[in-house]
Formats: sequence, structure tokens, C-alpha cells
Amino acid sequence: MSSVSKYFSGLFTGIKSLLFGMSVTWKELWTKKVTRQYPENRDTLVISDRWRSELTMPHDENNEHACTACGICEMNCPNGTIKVISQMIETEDGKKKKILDKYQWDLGMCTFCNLCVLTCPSDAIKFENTFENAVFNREKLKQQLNHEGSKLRDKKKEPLAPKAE
Amino acid sequence: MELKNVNIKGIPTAEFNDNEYLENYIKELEANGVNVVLGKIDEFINWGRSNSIWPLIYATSCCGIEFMATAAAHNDIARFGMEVTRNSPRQADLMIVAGTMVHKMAPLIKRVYDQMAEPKYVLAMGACAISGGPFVNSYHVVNGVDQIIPVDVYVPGCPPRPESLFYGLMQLQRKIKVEQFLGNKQR
Amino acid sequence: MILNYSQPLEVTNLTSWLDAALRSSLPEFWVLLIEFVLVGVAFLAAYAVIALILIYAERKITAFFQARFGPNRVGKWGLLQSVADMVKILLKEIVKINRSDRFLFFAAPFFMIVASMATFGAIAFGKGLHAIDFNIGVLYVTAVSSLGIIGVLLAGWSSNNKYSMIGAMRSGAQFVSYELSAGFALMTIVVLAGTMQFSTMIEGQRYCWNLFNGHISSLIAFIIYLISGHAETNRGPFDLPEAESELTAGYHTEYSGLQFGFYYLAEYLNMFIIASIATAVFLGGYMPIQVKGWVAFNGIMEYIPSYIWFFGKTAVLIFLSLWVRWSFPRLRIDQLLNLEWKYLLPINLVNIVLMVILVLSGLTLTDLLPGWF
Amino acid sequence: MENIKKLILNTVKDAVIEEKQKLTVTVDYTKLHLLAKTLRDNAELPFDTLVFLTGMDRGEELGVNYLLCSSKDLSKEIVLKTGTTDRENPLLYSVTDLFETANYNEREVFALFGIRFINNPDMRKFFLNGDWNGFPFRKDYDANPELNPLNLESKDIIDIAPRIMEIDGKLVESTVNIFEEDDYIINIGPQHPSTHGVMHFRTSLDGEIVKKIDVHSGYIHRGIEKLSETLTYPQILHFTDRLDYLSANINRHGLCMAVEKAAEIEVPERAQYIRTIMDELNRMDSHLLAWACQTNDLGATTAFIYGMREREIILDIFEKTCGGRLIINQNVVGGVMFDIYDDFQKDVKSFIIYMCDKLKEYDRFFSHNVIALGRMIGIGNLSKEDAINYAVTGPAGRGSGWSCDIRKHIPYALYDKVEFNEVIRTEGDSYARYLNRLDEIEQSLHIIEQLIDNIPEGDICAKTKAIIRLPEGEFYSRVEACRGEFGVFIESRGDKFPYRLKFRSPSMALVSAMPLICKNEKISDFIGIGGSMDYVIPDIDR
Repeated sequence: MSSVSKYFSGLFTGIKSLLFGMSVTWKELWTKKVTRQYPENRDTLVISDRWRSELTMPHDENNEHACTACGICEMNCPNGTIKVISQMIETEDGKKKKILDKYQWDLGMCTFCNLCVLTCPSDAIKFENTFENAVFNREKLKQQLNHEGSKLRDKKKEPLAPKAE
Repeated sequence: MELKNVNIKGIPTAEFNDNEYLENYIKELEANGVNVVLGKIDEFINWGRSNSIWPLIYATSCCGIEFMATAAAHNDIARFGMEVTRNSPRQADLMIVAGTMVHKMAPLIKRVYDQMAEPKYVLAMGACAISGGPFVNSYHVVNGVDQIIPVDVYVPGCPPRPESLFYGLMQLQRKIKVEQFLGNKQR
Repeated sequence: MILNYSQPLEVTNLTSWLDAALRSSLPEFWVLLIEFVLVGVAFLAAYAVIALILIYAERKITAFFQARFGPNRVGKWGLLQSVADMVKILLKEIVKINRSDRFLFFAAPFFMIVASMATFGAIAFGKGLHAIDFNIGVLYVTAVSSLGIIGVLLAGWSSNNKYSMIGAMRSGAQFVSYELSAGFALMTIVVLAGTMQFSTMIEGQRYCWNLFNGHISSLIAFIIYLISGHAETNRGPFDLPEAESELTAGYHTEYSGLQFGFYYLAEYLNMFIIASIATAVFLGGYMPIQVKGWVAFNGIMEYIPSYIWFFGKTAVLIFLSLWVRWSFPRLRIDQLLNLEWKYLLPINLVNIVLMVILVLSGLTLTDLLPGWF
Repeated sequence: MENIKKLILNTVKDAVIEEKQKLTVTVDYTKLHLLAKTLRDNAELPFDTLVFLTGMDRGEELGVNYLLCSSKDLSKEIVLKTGTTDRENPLLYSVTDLFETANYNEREVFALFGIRFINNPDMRKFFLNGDWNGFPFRKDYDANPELNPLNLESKDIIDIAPRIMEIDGKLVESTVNIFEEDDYIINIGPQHPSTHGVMHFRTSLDGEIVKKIDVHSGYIHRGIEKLSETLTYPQILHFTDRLDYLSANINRHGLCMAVEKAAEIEVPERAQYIRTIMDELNRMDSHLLAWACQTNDLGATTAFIYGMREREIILDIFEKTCGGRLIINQNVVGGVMFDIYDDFQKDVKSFIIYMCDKLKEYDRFFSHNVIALGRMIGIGNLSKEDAINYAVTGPAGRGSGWSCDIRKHIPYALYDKVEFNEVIRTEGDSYARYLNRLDEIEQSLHIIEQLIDNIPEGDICAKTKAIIRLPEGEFYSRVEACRGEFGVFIESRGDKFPYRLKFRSPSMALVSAMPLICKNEKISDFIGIGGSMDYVIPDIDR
């Protein structure tokens, strides 16, 4: 007898559990959809300021940046994404000085670990939250961060941008 | 050369990255002249192809999880009609390489790629697939999946956020839209 | 008269007018030939259109169950999504597989399509929208629709792929088992209705659907038919032959392009066929809802064309099937067979006896309350 | 522990016992097996868990370090060391017959260091292809890419394993067939939707029933430990996120703790609070994903989407705090990289309320579903003894009735200050593991509730030197990651780079138990069990 009652109780609890499951999906059918519709919402999309997806070197209106070409970021980068190419020039008062020639950064290799920005002594670089970076060509991902003809900002001026926290 | 036929809903063409590549590509394709009738049919075919990209997820690590997030409710890849992930390479159009490629895996990804039916595309997702990323100096890592199979779109990030992947997929749609399917120069 | 003013939207008159017009000018042979071709073309078109609509509907409804939007970028609300998919599938390369059985590999998808097409012929889509009205329609449908399994088995066998093989074998076991229940459930209703002909069966349900007529017994048969029909179409929770997470793509792993497209379409068509048979047998087919004595109400209901009723009822059943599909996890093969042989089949056997008793002792609703139904 | 020392000296007279960070015993390689067996069978305090074993290139000699602990009290640990100076043909004795978990680890050591183990039944290379030239983790490895060029030709897999057995005191080299002649073998993986990554299970089937599983790994072996030997400690941190990317923050916490302990850096209170909260958020994130994937493996796609939906809210919090969704780069040596943002507390609290509600929905939707129960109850049984033997920790180990939560046994961060229950079930089947995860989400919510309002003001990171050098020595840390115990072992020679760095991966133990618990189950259950074990492959391959 017990096996018969077991057969039926198993049948009915089983059906009950299935109906419970269906009630959950039924409820979800009418709840508000959570989808964030990129790219339709491109104008209203908020990406957190701290989101890291592109390294930039802020330049001010005089086309000046804060990078002294010290190379600490290059040293700290774990996989060699950053290449700081510097050149020696002679300043007006006859001293030799190292200045930035090219600041090369490979977007396709960067792991966004933030070590470069953390260790930069002059706050010359920062991460931006622009995420639309896909390209067709690998070479396009190798970028030069300093603008053409830019030069080092005078130290007395305020730094352009505060360090990204 | 203008890119008039490659409109993507939501983003103006001018705001896309790397438009020069597509312009050059069109130039190259149209070097032999354009057949007007075929061109119109091509346009329809390309509309169908670009809106029905069924991906095969070649996920090896972290980026695979981001792809899962892309497919889930908050981002919903189904809006693009790409939620039909085919696990069989025969039925897939696009291989999304999401993760590091190592020496042991290289022959296998090549084999899966060869099993896919034409026309097929490859999207390299994340730093590892593009260049080897964090593990670029390792003895066992292939520095970029483009050393094994041809890559159509690179989506940088580590891992790229779902929106970045969508952007990459739209780039791929643009690329498909400028191709000439009936002409013999498709790829 | 092409138009019938009481039911202006019915197409019955159109077809009979066309028939009469052809017969008046052409010999018998040509009339038949032209009509065959017309029916064939109409069915092919319906086949494609229904499949496209179902694919779109499934993707959209699934999305809504899962708190997202589903396709919405191709055309308004993504309406053209499945069209785009078909364009792509048609143009996809068909891969030739080494060391496969070429002929069987090539033939398998056609079995799938032929089976569902042949079943289409016996379905009454509306008043007069009925290609063949057999006197053994129910039997014919059960027999022909089971041809599809050969397509699955052949696909699995000829692909030279172990995953396909396992999928096909699972499918075989599953189909054979569940065909039994589905057949018995239909037979229960045949006992009630006293006919195997679809048109008579549907006409007989004018005031009382078979679902209500045999109350308890019919309801059980209905539920069993839905479950086993669902299982026959290889859809979750019974999607073992495909079982994405286990067998990658199951029996059609090696198919690409159009051949895969056939399987893809056939899956949806089978779902439609199961729902439409259930509609015809249990829910009064294309009959509108009619209540004895309510003349005005019946008139209004009759005004809605019969094919709308048919597709409406079918759509409800398909929705039910989708709802089940997207709510539950997949069964295991032994549980699947367990469910059939331990639960459905015994219940079915008892049920058919119960139905016989109901009919013989006059306990059906039409017998109990003749004034109402 | 004094008794233990006596016991060791009684067993092996010439054992060298040192009191370092842990009790360290160095013995001759011929005596190691005996000592390990004595320690394992010690009735008073059995050292029956092999936490990890790691190959070492000590310069002159090649050797192995074993970390043993007691399954009753995980904080009682002994380090065993042994080695051989024969660099041409190094041979050591296997401990596989004592600790099953050693099997894959020894194969790993063979692939990376070239040390072969006598009596290990299966001496194939674990991560690398059999024809790989050289042993990459040796210090004198020639990294010339021409020696190991990129090969795109697929090769057949040979199911013959070499081995060295000691029979009557003599070493005999032989081979063994993994499968029988006419087995029906299917390859599940390396690219398969439900292996949770690139694992390759060669599975022999009898109809639908799994007869035997042979695990091939290394399809994502990146050599992280070797790479770490050329990087400074802050640089190494970014690898830890990419080991088990689902418990990224916890892994990072583990390495930070090891470095902080070694360099004697005091972590500020506020940083500890943030670390603990983020760890628990990370744990919930991981468990939600595990829940989602398990349901998906069982065929319930909708449940998968629901799990991912809830997870997205945690990811949003991560993104706002640290600018990363999956790989969050939060912990650094001495504290955390980013302070919490203004609305952090508000967001977390509203998530707690939301999640409690959703957990009830999960129960209604899936936990009592008759089909799901049939797919989970009594499937994949792992007994407590096996769990200990295979060192299966985390929700899976606790599902088998083994109390193995590091947060309780060796409290770190703020875990000794908060109240929470260690979730233990004794059934040992898929369902126990499944329920354990849901219950742990509840416990995590409870932990966060206690901390979220009490975050003290202060620094988020201690001042550290620009270049962190660790003193000479060996340093360990063990944390409770989402899948079990994650361990870090650093051997430092006083440089800014580690001499040898080893990560103890919880997933490796989980996978090593798979062939055992999947035997004689159906192939669908094999997938389902995989989901319930919830391993992450990059964590295994490293």
C-alpha cells in the first residue's frame, strides 16, 4: 500500500513543484525588463568614472602635458605595454635634459591594472572610460599618447587633471 | 568614397572608429567595377547576413564570462539577433575568440575554424586573444590569435565590457555590409 | 457568388468558386493538376511563413520570460529577424563531411521535411481549408508524423560523429516511447467522438469541445497528449537529442547551411503540428465558441473567420509549450523513459477504459446536459 | 606539536626540523613516503590533507615541498621537503597512494620540472604536450621559441601512460593503457559548452553510462608562476585576478596577505573592512554564477539568465568602486587601491534586500523542482573520506561533511570579528553542493550586513616602500576562495622578485575528484556533476 501512496504523492508533489516553477516564469513575463539597450541609449548611458578602458595623457590648451619621460610607468608595467621613447636635448642654460619624444601604448595588450597611473610621479597619465575601441586593424590599437609637437608643462602651473583615484 | 550603405541603428557612421579601413576595403572591392543589379542583390543579402550572425564562443577564460554577461538579461545580445549561439562550428558564422590561446590549444582552434562553413568571421575579444595580453612573455602563450587564424575585428579590453563587445559586433556588421557576396571577392 | 455576406472573411467560397470556374473551362485532369499545384505552392508558402513566425515568436517570448527584450533591431520590434536568418542560412556553405555516408547524410533532412509536410495535408486550417479529409485522419496523422524520426536517426547515423550518434539513439528511444502515449491519448478521444475523420470530429464539437465533453477523462488525455506531443518534438525539458549543454548540437551537429535550416524549421513545424492536432481533437478545431440558445452571441462568433479561430487556439497551445520549455531543466534519459512507462502509459490505459465507461454509461456532458451542450 | 616532533624523529632519525613560519621537516627522498604515512595515520592529530605539493628548483637540487595539514584542524600544518641532486634523471617517490590529490600535482611537477615519481600510476605530462622540449620551470630552461615552435597540426591522442614502479626493490619502467581496446570514447572538451572552460575529458562510455574518465589539461596553461619569477610583487598581483577570475578579489587578497606577512606591513582597519566586504561580494558573485551555470548545465536556460541578472548588480557595484567588472584590481600590498564611493553603503544595502527576496524565488523556481531534484539528489556522491583524500574544499567539500572553511579555521581579515555559520551538509551529492552555495550566499549577505555600517574612517592603504623586497624565507597564506582553499607559497631569496611562487588551486582538487564521482553515472549527469563542482579551468592550468 505504501508504495502506491508513494507513487501518487510523488506524482502530485512533482506536479505542484512544476506549477510553482511555471508561476515564477509567469510573474517574470510581466515584470519590467532590465535590459540596458546599448547603442540606443548611447546618450544616456552612464559608465562609472572609475571604469578603465583607455589610457590618455591629458594635454592643456597650450598643447602641453606633464610627462617628464622618467619611465617609471614603463618600468611598472607588468607586460611591456608602455614604451616611453625619450630624447636628450640641451636647454637654453646649457644643461642636458631628457624630454618625451613618443609615448607609445598598446591598447590591445593593456590589462588595465592601473599600476602606471598609481606610480606616475607627475600625474601625467590617466585612464578614461571610453569603451568604444574596436577596430579592424591590429596596428590601430598601438597608439601614441602625446600629441604632435606637444611639450612639457612648466612645473609651477597647477597640474591639469587630478589623479584618477 | 562614402560609406552610405553601412548605417547602424543607434550610432552615426561618422562616430565609428576606423572608417578608413572600410573605405579602403570598398575601394579594393570596387576596383573591378560595380554591377548595379548584383549590387542591389548584394545589399539585400548583406542585410540578411549582417543581421543574423550566429556566434560560436571559443571561450577559454575570463572573456567567456563577460560574453555570458553579454548574453544575459542586462545587456541581451538577442537584440542583435545573435543569441543563437551554435556550439557546432558547422552552423556558426562568427567565432568569438574570448581568452588566451596557448600552444596546446593552437591546433584545435585552427581545426574548429576549418570546420566552420563559409562565410565565416573571427572576432578577437580581449587583450589575450589580440596579443597575448598579460601573458605575452610566457613560453606557452600564442601572442595573438591572428597568428593562427585571420581576425576580422579586434575588441580590446581586459576583459572588454559588454558594451565594448556590442561595439565590436557592430563593427563586424559594418564590415559585412560593405562586402560583395556575389562578386568573387568576398574575403 | 464569391462573397458570403454573413461570413465575408471566409475563404471557403473563394476556393469552391475557383474550383467551379476551373471545371467549367478545363477537362478534369487539368483541373486536378492545377489544383494540386496550387495547393502544393500554398502549403510550401504556409510552411515557410509559419516557421518564420514561430521562430520569431519563440525568440521574443523566451526573451520576455527571461526579463529581456529579444530581437528588436531588425525591422520594427525585430519583426524581420527570422527573415534575415533565413537569408543567411540559404547562402551558407554546405560542408561536405569526410567519411560520412554521403547519400544518407544528404537524404536525412528531407525525411524530416517530408514528414511534417505530409502531416500538413491532413490538418484542417479552417472551414474548407483542408487538403485531404480522410475518414481515418487521426490515424494518418499519427502514422505520417512519426516518419520524421527516420530523418533524425539517419542524420545521427550517417554523420560519423559520436555526439550525433548518441543524440540520434536517444531520439529513437524517446520517440518510440512517447508516440505510444500520444496515440493512446488520441484514441481516447476517438472513443468519445466516434470518428477518426477530422472534419466530423470538429463539427461534432460545435457546442461542446471534446476537452469538456469527456470531462475528467478528456482532461487527462489532453494533458498526456500535450506532454507526449511536447516530447515528440524534442523540445525542452525533453530536448535530449540536442541537449546543447551535453552533446553540443546533438544529431544535427555536422549539418550546415540549408540542411541545418531544414532541421531548424522542422523543429518549429512539428511544434505547430502537435498544437494543431490538439486543437482539432480537443479544442474544437476551427469551430468558433458557440453556446446553445445564444443566437446573437453565436452570430458574432461566427463572424470571426474559422482560420482565425484555428490559429488562435493553436497559438495558445504553442505558448503553453514555450512556457513549459523555458521553465524546466532537462530530464535525463532514464527519467524520460521512466516518466513514459511508469506514469503516462499506465494512466493512459486506465484512462481509455474510463472513457469507454463514460461513453457507454452516458456520463459525457452532452448526454448529461443535452439542453446545454 | 611537541608530540609530533617526537613522532617525526622516531620515524626518521636524520630528519631536519626547523621552526619557520610553519614547522618544516627536511628528509631524504627515500624516507619521505614513510614519514608522510606515519603523519597521516597518526591517531591523535592525523595530518591527512595534502594542501599542495610544489616542485622546486633549489639550484643544486630539484625537490618537492609538501604542505600537510590536519583535516580536523586546518591550522595545524607541517611542511615536508625533499629533493634529489640528480638533475639528469630526477626520481622521487610518489605519495599518490596516501593522498589521491597528489596524482595530478605530481604529473604537473613532472611536466614543469621533469621530476618523475616512482609508483605514480600515470606519468604523462599534465599541462604540456608530451613532446615539449625542456622543463620550463627549471631555472636553466632555454626559452628559445625555436625549440618549441607553434604547431598547427592536430595530433592523435595516445592513451598509453608510461610509469615507473618499484617491484621488490627494483625500478621497472612500464606502460599502461588508459582505456580498453574496444571502448567507445568520446571527447568532452577541450571546447565544449559545459566543461566550464577548456578542460578535456576523454570519456569512455557504455551506452549512456560513463565507464572511465581521463582528464587532459593545459589548454590554457600560461605559465603564470614562471612569469611571476621575473616580476615584482605589485606586478604579480594582476595575475592572481586571472587565475580564478570568479574569485579574483579573494585570490588577490591571498597574495597580498602573503606579501604583507613577509614584509611586516600593517594593513589599516578601513582597508580590512573594504577587503572583507569586497571578498564577500565577490563570493556571492561567484556563487550566483555557479548557480546559474549549474542550472544551465541541467538545461534550465531561464534560471541561468535570472542568476546572471542578479549578478550584474554586484558587477555594477564593483565597477563603481574599482573600475572593473570581473577583473577588479582592488587589493594592493598594504591595503586597497580604491576607496569606496559615496553611495556604496546604500547600493550594497539595497542589494541585500533584493537578494534575500530573489533567494526565495530561486527556491520556488528551481530548488524544489521535481526534475531538478531527480537530476541532483544522490548523483555524484563524494564521501567525506574521499573529499579529504582528494583535498576537495569549498562548498563541495563542505557538502560532503568536511568542515574546511579557512575563514573559520585560520581567520584572516575580519572574519574572526563577524558572526557567520559554516554551511555543512553530509549528503555529499550534487544537491548538497547546490544548496551549500545558496546558503553561503545567505551567509555572505549576513557578513556584509554586520560590516557595512561600521566601516571606520582612515587610510585605505599603508605606506609601503617603492620597491618591496621580501626577506629571505618561505611564506604561505591560505584564504577561502569561492571554490575552496586558495593558497600562496612564496620562496624569497631577499630580492624584489620571488624565487618561486606557487598558487594552490582549489579547482584542481575538484577536477581530480571528477573521475571518481562520475564513474557509473549517466553522461548527462557527468555534465550536471561538473556544474555542481563548479571548477574554473584557468585556475587549474595557471
